[in-house]
Amino acid sequence: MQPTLSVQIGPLILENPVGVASGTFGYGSEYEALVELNALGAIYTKAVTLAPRPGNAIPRIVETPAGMLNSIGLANPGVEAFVEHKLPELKTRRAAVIANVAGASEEEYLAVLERLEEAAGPWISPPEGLPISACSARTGIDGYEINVSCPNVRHGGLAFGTDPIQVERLTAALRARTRRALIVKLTPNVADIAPIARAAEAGGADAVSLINTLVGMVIDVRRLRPVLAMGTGGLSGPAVRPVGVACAYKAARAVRIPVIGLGGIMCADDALQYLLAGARAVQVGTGTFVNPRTAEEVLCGIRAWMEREGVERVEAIAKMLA
Amino acid sequence: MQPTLSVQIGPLILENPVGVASGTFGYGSEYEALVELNALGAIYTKAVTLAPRPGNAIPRIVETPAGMLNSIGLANPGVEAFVEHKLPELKTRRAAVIANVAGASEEEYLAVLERLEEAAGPWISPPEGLPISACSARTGIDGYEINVSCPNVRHGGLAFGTDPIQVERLTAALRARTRRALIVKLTPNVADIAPIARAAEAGGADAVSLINTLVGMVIDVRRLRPVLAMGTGGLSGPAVRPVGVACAYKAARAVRIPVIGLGGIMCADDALQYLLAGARAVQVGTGTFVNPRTAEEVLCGIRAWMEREGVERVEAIAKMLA
Amino acid sequence: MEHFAARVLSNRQIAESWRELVIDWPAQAPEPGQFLTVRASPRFDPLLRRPFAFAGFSRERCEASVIYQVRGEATRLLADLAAGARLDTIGPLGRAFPPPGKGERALLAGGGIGLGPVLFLAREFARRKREGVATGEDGLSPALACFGFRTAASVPAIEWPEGVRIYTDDGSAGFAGTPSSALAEEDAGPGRARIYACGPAAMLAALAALAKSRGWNASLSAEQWMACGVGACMGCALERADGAGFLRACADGPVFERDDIDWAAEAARAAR
Amino acid sequence: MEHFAARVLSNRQIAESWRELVIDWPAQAPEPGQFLTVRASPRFDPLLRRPFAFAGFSRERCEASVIYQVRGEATRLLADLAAGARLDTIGPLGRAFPPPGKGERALLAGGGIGLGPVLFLAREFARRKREGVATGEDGLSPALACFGFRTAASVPAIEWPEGVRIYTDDGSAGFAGTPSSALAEEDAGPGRARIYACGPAAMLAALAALAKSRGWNASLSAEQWMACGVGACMGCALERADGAGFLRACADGPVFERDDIDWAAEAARAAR
Ligand SMILES: Cc1cc2nc3c(=O)[nH]c(=O)nc-3n(C[C@H](O)[C@H](O)[C@H](O)COP(=O)(O)OP(=O)(O)OC[C@H]3O[C@@H](n4cnc5c(N)ncnc54)[C@H](O)[C@@H]3O)c2cc1C
Ligand SMILES: Cc1cc2nc3c(=O)[nH]c(=O)nc-3n(C[C@H](O)[C@H](O)[C@H](O)COP(=O)(O)OP(=O)(O)OC[C@H]3O[C@@H](n4cnc5c(N)ncnc54)[C@H](O)[C@@H]3O)c2cc1C
Ligand SMILES: Cc1cc2nc3c(=O)[nH]c(=O)nc-3n(C[C@H](O)[C@H](O)[C@H](O)COP(=O)(O)O)c2cc1C
Ligand SMILES: Cc1cc2nc3c(=O)[nH]c(=O)nc-3n(C[C@H](O)[C@H](O)[C@H](O)COP(=O)(O)O)c2cc1C
Ligand code: FES
Ligand code: FES
Repeated sequence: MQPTLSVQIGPLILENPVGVASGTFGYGSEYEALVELNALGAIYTKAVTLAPRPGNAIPRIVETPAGMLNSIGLANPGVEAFVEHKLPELKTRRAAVIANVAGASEEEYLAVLERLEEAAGPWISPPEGLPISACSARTGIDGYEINVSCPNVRHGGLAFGTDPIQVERLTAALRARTRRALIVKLTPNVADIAPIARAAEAGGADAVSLINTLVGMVIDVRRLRPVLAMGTGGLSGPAVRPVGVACAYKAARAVRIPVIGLGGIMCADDALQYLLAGARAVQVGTGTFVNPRTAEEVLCGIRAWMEREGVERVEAIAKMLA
Repeated sequence: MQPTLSVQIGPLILENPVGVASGTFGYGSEYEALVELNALGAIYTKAVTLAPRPGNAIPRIVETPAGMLNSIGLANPGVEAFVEHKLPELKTRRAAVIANVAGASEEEYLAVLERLEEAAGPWISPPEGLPISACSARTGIDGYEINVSCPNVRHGGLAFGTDPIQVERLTAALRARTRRALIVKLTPNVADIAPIARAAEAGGADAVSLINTLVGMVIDVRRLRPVLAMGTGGLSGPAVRPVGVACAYKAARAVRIPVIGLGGIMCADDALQYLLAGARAVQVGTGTFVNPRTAEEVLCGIRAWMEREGVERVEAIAKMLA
Repeated sequence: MEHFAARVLSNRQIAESWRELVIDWPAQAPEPGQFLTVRASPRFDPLLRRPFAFAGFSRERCEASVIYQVRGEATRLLADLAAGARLDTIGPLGRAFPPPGKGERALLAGGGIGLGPVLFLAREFARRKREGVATGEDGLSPALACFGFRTAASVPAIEWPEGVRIYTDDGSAGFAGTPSSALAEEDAGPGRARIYACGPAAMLAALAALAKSRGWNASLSAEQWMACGVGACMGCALERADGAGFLRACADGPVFERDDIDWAAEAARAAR
Repeated sequence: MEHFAARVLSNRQIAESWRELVIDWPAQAPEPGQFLTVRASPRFDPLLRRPFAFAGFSRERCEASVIYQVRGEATRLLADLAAGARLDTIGPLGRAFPPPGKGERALLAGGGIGLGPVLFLAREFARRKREGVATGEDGLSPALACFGFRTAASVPAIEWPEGVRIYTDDGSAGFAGTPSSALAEEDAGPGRARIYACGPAAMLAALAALAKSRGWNASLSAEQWMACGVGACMGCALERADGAGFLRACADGPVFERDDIDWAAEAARAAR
């Protein structure tokens, strides 16, 4: 038996459930020498914002036990440069390309998405039931991941991501502007992720992805100041994996749309925890830094596990938890 | 110069800032053979509830990268057994004894506190300016830590801990019933800890302690079920330390009452991170499991750091961050 | 119980994925059934201390031994320790096997990871016999001491106490069969024998059932994940057979009596 | 750049808390200034890969070396590696030292943790001289190659390329003084020299200022914490001197030109 690995996210069928997380993989080419890009189910790009963002003051990263903090601050060249310099290359990818969109206001999110829609042109769906990789004409953008949850931007996304009303409104406004897959990326920095996931669903999202990073801080006790220039940063890596799995578990029971799980995935078993918790797909973030082949190894391991357990469709794993 | 290590928490002066966290140290005697109990600034007892609680179904613990999940479920013999079997021994301690109080409703919290007040008798304060350890007649309870944040009890404390209105009301009701130090223990499972800390302050708390555990989950991918019988558990240990420090930093800037910091403290530098973030005292939890001498070593290291940096009063560290 | 940096004296492989660790033991003498906990890494992954039963102790040389299986990261790190290395150790911990009552035959059964404590008990019987200290029915030795393994390759290359019987599932070494079946052939009357065992939950359940059906006592060593190892955290709980809550594997056990715990329920939980 | 399990060939102490690691290098040949990243632990604490500059490379034997200081946990784990062990390695990464321009004297200065890349450069000059490949002003060798250490005990016991000058702060070995002061005595005219340096931020700032005042070029290797090491995460940013945002130490550097970065500001940040 050859297990079926494809996963449907709204209009988009991913060839396999394993993607690489926004902000940890650049726009794909950075890891080209080390990673078989064609093996990836999806590439979630670094955040795209309306204006170019140089990013936060330095230092921006620090290691923590089994984790790291980052305060990159959505450093990116802005939507125009993205369209000009990154889009052409992204059209050549086999993996689904999901543009991660961020903004400081509803208008900004909308403007970025509109510009990307315009540049990528209309959504071309592959023949019914086939993964996007089977599509002969690729547009460079196969979906959007709306980052309403970045802890590293002042007056930024975080306010959105913790308020169900704002999440629903923003999602609905974006939904009205695209036929592409629309994924809302949620923050774990809330008392309960379920209402936020439901708000995204109500707004018309095709999926929710979670988790973004947890707010954290490291203080340099010799220099008497926070290590990161911005004070706090976002915690990622294996340390947060149990938090991510719990969030995926809750969200999967709160909504009918697919949940995409991430946070601390370092190996196939970690990814399987997310899938068993109810996620339909996963992303590898910090894991790529530690071992660039993590996503490939995760995919391999999921396939082997499915063969061993006699599971035919990867999407079925979401219902297997006792 | 001999640095001054004592710390004031409302009416209570702790001999030093290093305590052992609730649920990780039993009632003190369990670690007696391994830990110099007289070196501790405070012992926070295992939660005391109105009725005896056998605790949650098993398994109750599982290791995670640089952390652990627990779902002990506030296992404790109940307030009557506490009064009968634990209180006499607690009266003999040099360290401040802080009774950790939990309940499933406001009435339960109040009933536990009232029973403890009755059993311990009126608060006897030591001569002005002296730590509680200097008090000749000890009552066995020097303060209360109100656990409004345990993630492991269904219909339990978590609802309280995420709602400022309930936190203020509960705190005020408890405040009216005791002159002992009243500490409210907060959960990190919120979008913003500041309003909750302010609610505790408004209700009359003498301090807030934070963080309790983060909700997390580990799934056994061979047995297709969560490892913990209860599904989710509370994440503690070094993995959560950056989250705790960020919470302490925010809370210390939100309230004037002292903040007591905990979460992942494994060594003096970790504790100093909390103190620099604005905490006046710290607790060691999971660290004791890994190395029972952690609290002693933390105290030693804080003293050495103060001598090196020329800091006279440990309470002054809270203002030293650049 | 003491906490100290034990010196590793030897750490040799004794079967496939099984090793014997010998450390100096300048602390309180451990008894069979008791355990120690070690910190395998100075960092935090793996984080928690790991429990291991004592497999032997020499009073003359102040040396303790542990037999362990390399299973995951902590035991892999242990396997890397060379003689001379230091190991952060706490012990002795927990409840030991009680001595047999007057007129009770001691029936010992160890399997898999449960080898250590039962071996230690067999060694103690042997020592007492040598030294003429009365224990057991005849006051000197167990009636039976059986150790079960899958196959010849998994039988540890150690010095076995005299009289010990080795069983393998496939008969490739020692007797074919299991310690449980061997014990079932014992004919002691009610109250005339006590089973001492440690091993897979299914084996313990079988032995508890056997003991009950014959009216024997049984002192069985259970396993549970531990955080503190000293009775403070309630993490290592096991369900009481009488339904009145839980017992702590670390402080109330790891050795429990036949009726303390519902061994069949434990076995079902382990198999689930 | 490749990702592979390099074999450790040797890993010896060369000064107090300094070691030289030699690994097989079956991949693309590294150039001076480039670096590799290693994963020090198979577990997750420490988590991130660690960057180290190449200190040498033998094309004949396909061996690369790194000189490193034992500072924290990852380097402690590295220090434990014995010959024959495998080390998860990615490289070569980053921008190398550019060759000197026509008529430019090469002035090399290495200090502390910056020893490796400058040593590699000096070794390459020496090799080219041996092999008669033209580089540098005279086409064959640097005008100066200076390495600074605190004291004699911190001077690594390695084979130094011919002509290299050792400086110690206290004069206990080699010359008394610092590489910066040595370079300041050079009298090349504007555009007639290029400084190559790696070391403490203060030293780089001093050398950048020197180069500016003399009208020399300077190729300086900077340090910054790294997460990905390949240009994907924007974690290793350094401020551009022109205020137009940031440069990535891993992909735009680690070697930067004199005016790319405000070296004085970097030094101030490091000292803060
Ligand atoms: C009182 C007691 C005495 C023990 N004595 C011995 C002994 O003498 N020799 C020996 O080899 N082992 C013994 N063990 C088990 C030993 O503690 C574990 O094998 C060890 O902790 C595994 O650590 P690890 O990091 O290598 O593996 P992990 O990666 O932690 O675990 C590997 C596998 O073992 C399981 N496991 C780990 N710890 C436990 C546990 N406490 N209970 C049940 N399953 C567990 C895990 O679920 C996993 O499947 C004892 C355990 C207890 C509680
Ligand atoms: C491009 C590059 C090349 C390098 N080449 C070498 C080399 O050839 N030899 C060598 O010994 N070291 C080199 N380093 C530094 C080396 O990476 C660190 O010393 C190492 O990562 C420390 O890891 P650790 O876990 O032992 O210490 P940690 O516990 O991580 O750190 C110990 C101390 O070093 C500081 N530190 C750690 N990493 C960095 C960093 N990247 N930048 C600034 N400070 C840091 C920490 O703040 C801490 O004070 C290089 C760094 C970079 C970025
Ligand atoms: C360096 C870094 C940069 C990140 N940038 C972004 C970003 O631009 N947009 C976003 O939605 N998430 C961003 N994230 C969050 C990750 O996509 C991911 O949600 C998080 O790191 C948890 O997954 P992990 O533990 O696998 O890394 C970033 C994470 C890291 C570590
Ligand atoms: C096994 C265990 C039991 C706990 N029980 C309690 C409890 O009864 N009451 C409480 O307020 N916190 C309890 N906690 C939370 C700790 O007191 C502490 O807030 C948390 O573990 C974070 O600190 P740490 O990382 O130092 O362990 C418990 C934690 C653990 C690990
Ligand atoms: S392990 Fe903590 S009570 Fe047993
Ligand atoms: S370390 Fe990731 S961009 Fe340089």
